Amino acid sequence: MSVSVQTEDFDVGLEVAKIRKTHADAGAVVCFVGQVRDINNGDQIGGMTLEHYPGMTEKSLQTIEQEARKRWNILEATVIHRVGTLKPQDQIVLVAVASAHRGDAFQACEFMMDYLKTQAPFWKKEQTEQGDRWVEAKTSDDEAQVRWENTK
Amino acid sequence: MSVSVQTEDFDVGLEVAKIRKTHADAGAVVCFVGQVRDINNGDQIGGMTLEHYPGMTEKSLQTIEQEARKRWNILEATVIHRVGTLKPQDQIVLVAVASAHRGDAFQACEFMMDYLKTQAPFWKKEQTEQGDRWVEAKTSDDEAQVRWENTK
Amino acid sequence: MNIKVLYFARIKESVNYSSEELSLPTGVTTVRLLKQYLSTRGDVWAKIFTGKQVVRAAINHELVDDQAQIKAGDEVAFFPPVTGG
Amino acid sequence: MNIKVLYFARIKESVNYSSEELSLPTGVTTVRLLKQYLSTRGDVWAKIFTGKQVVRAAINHELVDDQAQIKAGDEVAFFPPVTGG
Repeated sequence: MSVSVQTEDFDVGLEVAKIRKTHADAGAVVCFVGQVRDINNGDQIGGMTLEHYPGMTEKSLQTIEQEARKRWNILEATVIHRVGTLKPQDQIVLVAVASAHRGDAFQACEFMMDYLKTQAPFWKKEQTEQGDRWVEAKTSDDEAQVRWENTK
Repeated sequence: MSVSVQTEDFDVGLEVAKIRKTHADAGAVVCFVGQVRDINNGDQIGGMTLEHYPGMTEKSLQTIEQEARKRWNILEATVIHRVGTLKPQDQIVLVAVASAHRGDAFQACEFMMDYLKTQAPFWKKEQTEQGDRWVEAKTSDDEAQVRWENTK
Repeated sequence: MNIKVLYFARIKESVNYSSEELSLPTGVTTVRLLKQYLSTRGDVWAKIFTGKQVVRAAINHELVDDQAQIKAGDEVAFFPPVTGG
Repeated sequence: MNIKVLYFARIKESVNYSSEELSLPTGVTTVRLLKQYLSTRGDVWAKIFTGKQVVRAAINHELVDDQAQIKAGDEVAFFPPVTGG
């Protein structure tokens, strides 16, 4: 299990290869890569700044991974989240999960993203032509998280 | 949309970057990577040979992608499946899907893998210490596919 | 009518054919009837086409069931359940 | 009792504090009571802690609700709903 909060970019191919190669019994790796979109709520985005709560962020990502392990058979998982200044089409987050079989890897990866979106202390401030603005939390993200409640 | 049946290995990082970078509105890329496991049904696997039905294979992978597009908002998708001789821990299949939002990408990627497992004409023959044997289809794969029937 | 028949994987190995051109007798117009016709070729064929193991079929690169109609010039393929991915 | 309080994102910008050491009056023993206490500091504080926008809280790096107890030495954080990922 590896968790990282960093300003630098990450290498998707390298991260997937890492968790795949350390487990000869891993038949499946599912990975999610988030990218900064060039448009949000109809406005052109020039870039964004990601603030986080150092200490709590790492702990919360570790908790998310532990919660996933309680629910599914996971051989290995990696979470990388960038902070600081990002431009459109920059990579922002990676969640990769290796399992013996694909069902566990798909479920665990989506679960981890849903929890990360609603539990991990990151805040986005985006630059638009009308000035900077804090991104509002989405109720659809809360709903996405709630559906896992009965899988505990 | 890109479909490839090939003997050569593929580069996960490159494939994810390709579909991400061509779509500035793609907030999410979900990718599945399948790896040859070193053990199957309790036996050590020395390697495997993948046979396919040239012509039908490509058509079937394209159909799977079209079926996914009917169900979810997909910006781009890539399917690569290797054939020929593979060793344990070789990469065997990649399905990558880019969408504006993560829900579509997760669902479409898992759907495509489930359909590929039950519809695309590939057959594995694995080498064990007791000799070569054809891999048996799993009923769990049929069940995984059937659950998408009511999403048409 | 004339058709092309392909065999794959375990079935190809058993019948020792990968493909053949067939001139079908009148009345052999569906996948089910073609399976019955092929199973009269001998023990190996009977075991495959009337045995317990599932045999899947495709016509012109599309998966079909046993009721599917066969037309002149079709490419019909027989194979075990697929195991890719 | 003494605690540390941290503020993040929009709340940090509004109150113009990122962190402070606080000596709490007797009786301020839960997140809800701390919010009420902070809201007496002035309009900006009242708007944040009694307004319509959701304020989330964490104690010692764990998300908590308004009923959570505060102990001496705790690190309490206030922030808007998270928007990472």
